[in-house]
Amino acid sequence: MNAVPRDRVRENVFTICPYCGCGCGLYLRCEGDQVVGVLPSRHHPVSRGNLCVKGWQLPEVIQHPARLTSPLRRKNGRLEPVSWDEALAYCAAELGRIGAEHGPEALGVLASAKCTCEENYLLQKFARAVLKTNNIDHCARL
Amino acid sequence: MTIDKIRPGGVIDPYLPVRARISRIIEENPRIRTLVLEPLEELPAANGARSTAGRSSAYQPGQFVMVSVPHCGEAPISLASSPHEPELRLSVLKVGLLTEALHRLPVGAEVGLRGPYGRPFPLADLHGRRLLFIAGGIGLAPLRSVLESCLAEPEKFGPLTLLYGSRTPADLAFGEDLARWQQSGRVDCRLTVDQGAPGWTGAVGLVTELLAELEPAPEQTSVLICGPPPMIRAVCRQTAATGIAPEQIITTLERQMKCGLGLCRHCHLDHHLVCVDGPVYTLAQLQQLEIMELG
Amino acid sequence: MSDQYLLSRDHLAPLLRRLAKEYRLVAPVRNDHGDTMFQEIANPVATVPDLESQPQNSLKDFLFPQQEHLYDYRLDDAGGYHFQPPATTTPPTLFFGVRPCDLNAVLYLDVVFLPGRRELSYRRRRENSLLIGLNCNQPFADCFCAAVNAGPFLEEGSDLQLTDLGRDFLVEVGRAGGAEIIRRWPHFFRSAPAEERNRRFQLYLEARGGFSRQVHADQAIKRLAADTLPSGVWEELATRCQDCNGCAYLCPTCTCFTIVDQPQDQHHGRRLRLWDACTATGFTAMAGGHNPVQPGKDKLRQRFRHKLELDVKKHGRPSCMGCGRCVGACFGGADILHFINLAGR
Amino acid sequence: MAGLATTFGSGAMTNSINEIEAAEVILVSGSNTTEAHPQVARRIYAAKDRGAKLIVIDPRRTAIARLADLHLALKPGSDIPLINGLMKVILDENLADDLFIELRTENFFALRDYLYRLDLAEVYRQTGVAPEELRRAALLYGRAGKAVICYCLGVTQHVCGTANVEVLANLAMLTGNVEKEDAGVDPLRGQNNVQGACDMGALPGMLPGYQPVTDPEARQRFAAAWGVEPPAWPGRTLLAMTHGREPDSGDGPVSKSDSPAAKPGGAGGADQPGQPDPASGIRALLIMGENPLLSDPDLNGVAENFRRLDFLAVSDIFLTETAAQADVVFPAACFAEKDGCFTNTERRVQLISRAVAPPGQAKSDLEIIAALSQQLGYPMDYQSAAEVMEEIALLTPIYGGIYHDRLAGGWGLQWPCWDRQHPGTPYLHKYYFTRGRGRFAVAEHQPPAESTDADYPLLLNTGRVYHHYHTGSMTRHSAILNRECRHPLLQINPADARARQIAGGEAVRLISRRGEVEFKAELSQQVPPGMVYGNFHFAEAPINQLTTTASDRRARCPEYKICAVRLEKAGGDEGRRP
Repeated sequence: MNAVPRDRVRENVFTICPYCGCGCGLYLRCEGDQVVGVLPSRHHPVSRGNLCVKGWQLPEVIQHPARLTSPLRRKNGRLEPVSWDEALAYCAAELGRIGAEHGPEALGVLASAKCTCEENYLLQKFARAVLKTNNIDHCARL
Repeated sequence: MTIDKIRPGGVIDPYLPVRARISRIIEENPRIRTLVLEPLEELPAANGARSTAGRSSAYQPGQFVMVSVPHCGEAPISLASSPHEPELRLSVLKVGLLTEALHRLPVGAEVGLRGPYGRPFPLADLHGRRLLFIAGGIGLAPLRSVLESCLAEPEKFGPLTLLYGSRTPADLAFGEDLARWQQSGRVDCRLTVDQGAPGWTGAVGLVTELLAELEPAPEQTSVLICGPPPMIRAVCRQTAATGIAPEQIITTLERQMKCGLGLCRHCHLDHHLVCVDGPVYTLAQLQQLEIMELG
Repeated sequence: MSDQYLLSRDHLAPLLRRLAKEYRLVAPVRNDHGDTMFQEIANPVATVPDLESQPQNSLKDFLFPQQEHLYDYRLDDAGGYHFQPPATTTPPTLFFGVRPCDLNAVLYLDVVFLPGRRELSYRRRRENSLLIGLNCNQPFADCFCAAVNAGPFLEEGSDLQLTDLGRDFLVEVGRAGGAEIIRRWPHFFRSAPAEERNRRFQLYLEARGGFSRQVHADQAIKRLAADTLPSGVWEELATRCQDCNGCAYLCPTCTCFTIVDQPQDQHHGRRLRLWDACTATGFTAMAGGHNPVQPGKDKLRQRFRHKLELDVKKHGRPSCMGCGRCVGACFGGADILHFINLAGR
Repeated sequence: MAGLATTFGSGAMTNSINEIEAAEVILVSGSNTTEAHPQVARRIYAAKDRGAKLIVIDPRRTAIARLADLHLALKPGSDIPLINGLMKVILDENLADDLFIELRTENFFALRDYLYRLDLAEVYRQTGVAPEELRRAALLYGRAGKAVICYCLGVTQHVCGTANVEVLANLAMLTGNVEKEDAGVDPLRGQNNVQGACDMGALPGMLPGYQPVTDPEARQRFAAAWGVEPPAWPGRTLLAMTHGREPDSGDGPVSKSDSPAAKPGGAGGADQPGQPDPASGIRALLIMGENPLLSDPDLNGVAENFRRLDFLAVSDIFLTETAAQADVVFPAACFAEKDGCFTNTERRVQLISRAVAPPGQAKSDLEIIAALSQQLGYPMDYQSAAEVMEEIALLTPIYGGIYHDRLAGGWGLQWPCWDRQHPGTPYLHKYYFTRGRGRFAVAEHQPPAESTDADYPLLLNTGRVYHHYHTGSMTRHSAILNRECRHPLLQINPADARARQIAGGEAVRLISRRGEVEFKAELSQQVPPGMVYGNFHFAEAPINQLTTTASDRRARCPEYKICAVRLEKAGGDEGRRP
């Protein structure tokens, strides 16, 4: 997934602002694998050449060193880095166990108004087809 | 001390801090502490500011350093020590995240330093004059640097008077220094507090009231002021009214600063940038500027 | 600019391809969305520079980027506090198709950043760059460079300066880097006959006449200097400003910045330099809460005074180059053109 | 958005953002537009500069209210009588669009009969808006050729939120301000992809494209694609999951109209075979990119419920308050590190593209979900987000023509977009409403769930601030945004502050029936006497410890905008009651 053609210069990458529902079109200015700036799209129907202060400050946040970089699992009360394999297997086993013991209605899934459509689609599919519950919602109203 | 730290290859990087270790801490009052610092790195030659006196005298009273505090970034802090003293001192009032973090650091911890920056007090111009120091709270820090310099070369200056105001007796900072100056008999120290407290026998009232009691000789006196903006405003007005020339009324300003180099523009003041054009100004200069302190 | 040559339009792409072998070539490129931006052209044959539109970004994005990684810092267990600059490489860069406003903006950045060796990264990037300018035969929609003497033609400051004559470009040699290009690749150029030089002047006059609106920047500058602005200007602007910082970030000459630390964990973090804006309330506020600038009314005052009054006093010319990027971008309509209009009321 | 579903048949902005600029009259209700939707405010500024009139309905005197030609500072929670009052004046003045009503709507007579009986003096008493102001607003709106209504969470986050929306829809239909360009009813969605998350069926009662899970045909379509049939009964709503129980609803009649649309979510009665007992609790939660431990109402209730969970898994980009409580945390890629689509408030489905690699071992949520699914024996072998979108297009009629290759290089497509040839839909309800005819829904005043009393004499209103977004997990990591807005401030009217001897900048404690939180006082005329206002972005002052879970019966939207509180100086205990 996320196969990116690396054969061309990806200096100004067009994308959509992840903040409010306005959905401004913007360019992330990249130097190598670093985001070094942001530029509003001049012709985008919403951004029309400008962003609000939150959008303008995006580069500060995207590659903030405090980002999570490793899966974590609670061991002896503390979250500790573990491998993806361990984290995924543990999560799947727990969801499977609780679903089997208490029925699918004991499982709940919260999707996100900040994630993509595809991710939300896949998560509700996961809830409905894999976990077999309609217990899926997100904070649309918050 | 020096302006720049040199990167390998001889390139000067003006933003790179020098490491300095806290060797001693003086708790001046519950909100002010003085950090005595020991620079840990070989300091390359300063850009012309080094005096012939030798060792760490490349800074002058009134200048400031940009202090790096782990995870908090940098802030400008006036040097409270005199270049004539063997050690580097910073006195810090707890006002925000960075200064609160400075107040949590133990002896042995390190901070980063860049500088010194800014225009100092014009000591050479003050030779032979009576000096009246007027300070409030943490404002004594930069004036302490001047006072110690004057005391190191007593022959160059006239009589020294210090008026120092605090909110309460418990807030009186720089107690060690005040006691030493008083005992030396060479500084006429007069203290006042806004609100008295049991056991306080000294003056109660604003520093301007102490000033009213003095009768400075306007022709021979220079005034050095540092304190909160309302105090600066009141004292400037009052000293000017006694007939002291605005060129002889000198103060130092506090501003937000990020670079110290005259670039980032946080300290803009009309066409000045306080980090390079100040922070020390005479009243005559300030009257040409549009400025909060004179409100 | 003395030496003048002609470069056939047909030879432009081959010249750029030649230059791209030696330099990182940066030029305006129009993308699939119809937006034009300065960006690197890896293959000048496949990607043709867009010389018809005004690029959205200026060279500030390259010479003084929005975010710059200054250091990584590390705290050791003994209390030690170490700073390590990240490894940097600065490829020699050729900026092609730079309009007079943007070129003048670079000259202004030079005045700000180069003296006194206060600034490493700008100097490094600038010393590794060549500027090939392009005069504007037609002003773009929001431009007013003529009103602030920053265009539409450039008299000096670039390495080579191009004027579009139709079939050919007139090439004027400016700084040493330009002469070097002519010397190394003379076969692309032929000397310009006098009538082509005259055409340049004709085009200049036509371009000056091509501005669609009257912008009385000189009036605003005069009134700022004399402190005779109509009353209520700052108040009106303040109610319109929405604190987006966009005008400063889009501006090719705004250089306000801040330096911040980003903690990673207890022992690590990084220090960044970021663009900042003098219109932001927190720009001047001090830790204790004092703010020497009144947040409401004076919000935009520093910005316009700096551009049109303080820099005139200090450098003899306004630091607004009339590129018009902030015009129309403002959420509430408080851009510099709006100010100039209000000031002239 | 249930209110627009019952009246128009589609719960989304009827216009595009740019159309607002061309409206003659803009009515903004319950939206702090300049701070929460700056790009919409930009259009309002432009419209004003062209001579458009602006009416703002908000108890607070926000920046947009100060810009307004007419600011109706209603009493909190009195939206329904206010709009009913506007409609009565419009009817009385013969400003209704009879032809539109006749051709395009139904149930008008019920509304007309109700409005005939409505007493404007009673409206004044309930709303606090003077009759002449009401009249001016009604004439402005009623006479406009093209009028736009923009509303936001100030309308929906009430126990009567659905009915609040319905009356706004009534107002638009009454004057024929739907069906055309530059006129309509526009809910401003607060989050970047809240529209998309709803469209994609991240809802307990809806499959993608608002196909009810209770519809056997819809379930069959998905069963054919997925190989598994989705459960037939609606699942639990967000608050039911985060609180471990269904939230309280407001009492009393919400709406006189029967609600023909399927109930969105809701536990419902256990009347279907195989449906589990709704009282049995949630034991495991999987959370993707949400932070309920800061965003949900009555946080103490959420925290208590989370402690009871057997298992909590969280995927996020920072270690949020919620992630810190999890048993397993997945590091997720942020928007700049993945491909996919966001659907904005004007239904515009837009492509985001990966600019840089995720930090360390972080992966996109798409990869995380697929990997989890694989582990649970249901392979999801999508090669890309584009391939997921192809499946969405197949199963979701309103996204039927939306493919990544169509979105690339353009400005996205506004749904409904039925097939590859369809150009998308800039404004809705042209020629016919989604549900056929627009339906007038009669609604009466419903008081807030909590009212003030001697112990809790003030009303708390909550919302966003310009410099921060949601729970601040991103914006609070920006030094510049934090510098501009670092402290959790509580806006207090100077009169209320004076009565409690509170000075600006002083630490204050705010107490509701559910908890207490400390803030810095900001004395401001923006809030009327009797109201305080705070933001929910700050983990150090989690204002949602105070808010109530009382929710709209139909939309399950909690009443964030009103709860009863008491205000004290934080220093001493004076004035503290047992």
